[in-house]
Amino acid sequence: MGRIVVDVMLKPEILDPQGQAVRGALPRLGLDQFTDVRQGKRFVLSVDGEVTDEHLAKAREAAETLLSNPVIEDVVNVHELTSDEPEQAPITGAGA
Amino acid sequence: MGRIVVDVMLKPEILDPQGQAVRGALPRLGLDQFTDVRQGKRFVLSVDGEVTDEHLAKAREAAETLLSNPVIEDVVNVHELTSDEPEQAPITGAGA
Amino acid sequence: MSILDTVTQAAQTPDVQQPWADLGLKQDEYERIVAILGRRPTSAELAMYSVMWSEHCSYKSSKVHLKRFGDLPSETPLGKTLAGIGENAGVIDIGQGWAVTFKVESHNHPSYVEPYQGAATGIGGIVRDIMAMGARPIAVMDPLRFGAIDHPDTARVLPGVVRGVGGYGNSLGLPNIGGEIVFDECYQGNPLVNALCVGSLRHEDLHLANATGAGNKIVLFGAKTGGDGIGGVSILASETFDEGGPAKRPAVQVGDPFAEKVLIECCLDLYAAGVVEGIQDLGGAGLSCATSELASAGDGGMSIELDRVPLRDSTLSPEEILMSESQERMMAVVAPDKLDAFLEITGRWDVEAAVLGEVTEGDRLVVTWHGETIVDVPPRSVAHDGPVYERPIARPEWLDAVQADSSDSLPRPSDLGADLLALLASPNICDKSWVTNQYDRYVLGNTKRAMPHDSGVVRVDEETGLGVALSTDCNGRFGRLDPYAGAQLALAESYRNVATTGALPLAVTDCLNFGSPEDPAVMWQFQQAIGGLFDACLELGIPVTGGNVSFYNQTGETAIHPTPVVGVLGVIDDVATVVSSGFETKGEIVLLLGETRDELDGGEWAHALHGHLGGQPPRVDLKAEKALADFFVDAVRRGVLTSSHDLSDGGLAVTLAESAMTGGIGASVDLSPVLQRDGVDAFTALYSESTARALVTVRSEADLATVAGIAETHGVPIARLGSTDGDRLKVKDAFEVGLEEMRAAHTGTMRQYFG
Amino acid sequence: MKIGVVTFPGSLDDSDARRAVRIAGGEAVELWHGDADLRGVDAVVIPGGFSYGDYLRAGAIARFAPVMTEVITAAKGGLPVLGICNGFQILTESHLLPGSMIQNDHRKFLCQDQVLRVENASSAWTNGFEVDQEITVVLKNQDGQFVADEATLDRLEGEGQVAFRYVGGNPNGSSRDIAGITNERGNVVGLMPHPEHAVEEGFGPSLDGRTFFTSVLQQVVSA
Ligand SMILES: Nc1ncnc2c1ncn2[C@@H]1O[C@H](COP(=O)(O)OP(=O)(O)O)[C@@H](O)[C@H]1O
Ligand SMILES: [Mg+2]
Repeated sequence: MGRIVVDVMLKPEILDPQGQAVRGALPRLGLDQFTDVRQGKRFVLSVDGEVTDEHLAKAREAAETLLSNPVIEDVVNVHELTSDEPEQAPITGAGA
Repeated sequence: MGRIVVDVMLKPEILDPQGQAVRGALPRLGLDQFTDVRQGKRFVLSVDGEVTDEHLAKAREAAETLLSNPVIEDVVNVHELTSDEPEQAPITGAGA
Repeated sequence: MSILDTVTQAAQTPDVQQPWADLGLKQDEYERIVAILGRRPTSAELAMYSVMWSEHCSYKSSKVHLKRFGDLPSETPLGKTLAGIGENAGVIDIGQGWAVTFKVESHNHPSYVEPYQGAATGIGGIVRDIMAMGARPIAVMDPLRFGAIDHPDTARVLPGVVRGVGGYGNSLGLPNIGGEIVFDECYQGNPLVNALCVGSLRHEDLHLANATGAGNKIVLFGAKTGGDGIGGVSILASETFDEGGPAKRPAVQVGDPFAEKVLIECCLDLYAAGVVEGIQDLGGAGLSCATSELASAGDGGMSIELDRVPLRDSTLSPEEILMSESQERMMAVVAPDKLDAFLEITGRWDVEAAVLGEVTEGDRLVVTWHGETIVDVPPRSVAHDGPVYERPIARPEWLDAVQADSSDSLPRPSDLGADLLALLASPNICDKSWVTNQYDRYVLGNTKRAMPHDSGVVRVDEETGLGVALSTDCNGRFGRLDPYAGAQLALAESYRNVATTGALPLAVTDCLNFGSPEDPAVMWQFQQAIGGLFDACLELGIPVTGGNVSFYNQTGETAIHPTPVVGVLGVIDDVATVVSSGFETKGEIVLLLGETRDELDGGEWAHALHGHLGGQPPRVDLKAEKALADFFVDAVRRGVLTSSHDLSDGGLAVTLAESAMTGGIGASVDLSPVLQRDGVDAFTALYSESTARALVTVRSEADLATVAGIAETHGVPIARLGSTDGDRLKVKDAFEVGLEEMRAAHTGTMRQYFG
Repeated sequence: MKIGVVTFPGSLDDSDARRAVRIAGGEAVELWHGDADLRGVDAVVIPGGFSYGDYLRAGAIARFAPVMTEVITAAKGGLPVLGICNGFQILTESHLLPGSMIQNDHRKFLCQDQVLRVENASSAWTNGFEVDQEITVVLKNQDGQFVADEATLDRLEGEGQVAFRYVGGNPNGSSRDIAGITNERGNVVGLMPHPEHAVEEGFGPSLDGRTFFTSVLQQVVSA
């Protein structure tokens, strides 16, 4: 099974209340080195078998038509999720 | 200015209403090659100057304490956003 | 690097070409600005004038007509209005030291572009208007209109708008207590998203938008300013930028309801602490509007250091900062000795506040940017002395043909019950809980009545139960057949919806949604509608205290139906006395109030079952509406009614069905008293949309006698139809349908189209 | 008897919770998110709303407020704490209660009158009910789907920590129809529906919500 990642972020000029809320909370955890936070969406699309160029083209189409709202969002990324990315082994979340 | 990406996904065993809705809508757009869709969150944290290991460590801490809830989510990715990633030039959204 | 266009420079370079046309100004308007200033405007001044003199802000096409509302007596049946047209929202005395303020506004075009954010910021904007009067917002309503229910674009627009209204309103903790959802092809390219907010205050808390007292500080507080909603003004910015041009400016505003909720609580704390002299919300035209309106309503001038505005985007030019429509911001006038207390309160709520300048002795609005003067204008010339147009008016040629095409020729149904089921399932009458269940109607704990009742009722004072009832209504089809009558019918329905609760109707707000004012036929419709509203308010003795005009609702050459949405507010001494619109128990006596005539033109039966629109709308009878309202005030106060529901879309048949479904109890009725008295047939009795009618129930013969007495006092015709019982609606000699069958028809439609 | 009601930026049903406390005969005390001080209250209600906009995850940011540090310590010491809706979400984010909430399975905000079955009538906030009693309160939320891993769900059921279940259809996809739970000790209760909107004649679907508040007042008196 192959997987494709699509990342969508609010356009830089659009207000991001979500990112702002996170930005405001971080210093309370003693994390004050972050000057800005933006929050977007990450989609992982699965396909049967290997990821082909055709799959990627379709994913791009999905990204632009359904997964993002071009009035306020940009698709910043469409790429195959390769197994050497850390993704496969979550770096946290072992416990609960 | 440096930037760090944190990706958070719902744990595989947790139902993802948002992803399912996307999954259900794709075929209606003639996109039927995707067998599964999961939707997660992507955070972009900015720092002044270059991204250091210390920044990355703090970003990981933020990811694990605030940006994700280990009961339902996994942090799948914390990495510097390097300029050769497509991010810098949105692939859509020129107009609007 | 930007080159600053200062006042000095403007005086020295009179011949610089300025993009006034791109900013929507006409040549003569530009020349007037030059005449006012005695020189060419700076680019910042040009930006201010262009946006403040736009149709939206200056009401240049509607002003001459709207003026009429000012001629209405400014008294409500309870006394003087505390603030009227011209303020952010009208304020009405409701007794016991309490006042309420309410207003409806449109956010039509933004909601078509980006349904979620358009609707969300529509709610946000109207709530700030209410806050600006010194009130606590206590409820919202959302009159909405969409294209055909089965059009693919409706599937995009409606769910987004509803999520936006809910997403913003729910997050503010304001109950949604009513609204409308109307489908009609005429709104296909122009959905109407209107939003109403009502707030309450003690008389002494009334605040007005004026900047008085030289030396008082001008404080901007709330969200940071970004490049939102700048639109055409970016052209100016690009002129003043050397290289690279300005960053892209978003076409849509994005709302942050959390910021607004905090702003509400912060404002209320500021008012309670007595640290605010004057206050204004920031909405359309942003700082340009707030500064010029505050200064122009005040007694002096104002000076502003624009570089003190907290920015979200550091690349914004001064022109853009003046224009930005960033949401969730307010501007206050604060006495210097109260500034610390003011800032302490904003600090407690984590609300950013910046002192931008102060009220000055002079009579100029002066804006500086890094020490250089970029605006120096008489504030009134920006805020109030905009152009005024007497647009050409012409009665549309098509109207005679439309009025001649009555519904008389449509085939009458052989099965009256089948038509009821079809009507119950039709888009405009079907159950709207798919929408209204996405709205919080309980928050604040004062909601006595909300959906699906005729009006929303909220308690204002917990001690006494004093409260208000509100409804918004408009049938645009009636407006198309006759805009004068259409506006009166909208008012009559809203008035009646409020009256059925037993509330005394006090005041009107309106949102006049029309096509292009440059089309003489549209202007005629507009003038007619205003005339209709004016005459009706005069006769009913209630003032128009505020509202909004939305023009250019059209696709190509085709305008929407004239849609003057009318909101009526009534007061009720104790909300506990309000009864349900559903049947309460079995064995009660069912009564019809009012007279039925053969009036099906423009009604829901002709529309939904035959796609027909022609003829003359139902006759307006304001005396009868007033008599009905007086009846309800008495009857509800005396506690003799067990339910009440007005008759409107779909007539008696639909009202009976709704009361039965809401209450979960059927009824057996016999129409013969109505048929004999009013000389109509059963079909007409069931589906005619004659006005000034309502359905009520009473518990006993004794109560019936009381009710009959009250009806006689007020001259309201009354007919005994039958009684509540069982789980079917039985209309003698006409039809019988089960509650379940009706429910299935009624509740299936929205789910079928929207999931 | 003093019951504290916490106000965060974005709390919405705090005045309603205070009204419910008063109607039940208690004294309502306002607690401010920024103060690390419980002002000597005998119990705490964390009300509904959208604290900090709920933009990240419902309740995620509120958990780090100074007042929550105090609430967490006191709750571990046995102080009765009731989390309603957003309050429930804050309690799970604070790990005072297990599981978490995700978006409703239908992805819409849903406001409706909701029937619940009482499953635990011995906690600090439910001891005035009978087991299997059905009550009607108001449900209104966007992120109301309770989730937890199977082991946790089994444990909650096994230990009697499921306090309420939805009746008449699951409105949001919550695991095993769970509407509310308690901690092991029974002093901390969280539920998604809103009992504070069912306390006053004519302003809610029933008066069933009062029992939450009378329960805790009763318990505090007898403790
Ligand atoms: N967009 C909406 N928002 C909130 N409530 C709505 C909306 N649309 C309709 N409603 C409510 O649904 C009920 C039925 O609407 P409608 O049939 O138009 O009422 P009426 O004919 O009495 O004016 C009313 O309570 C109305 O307030
Ligand atoms: Mg009605």
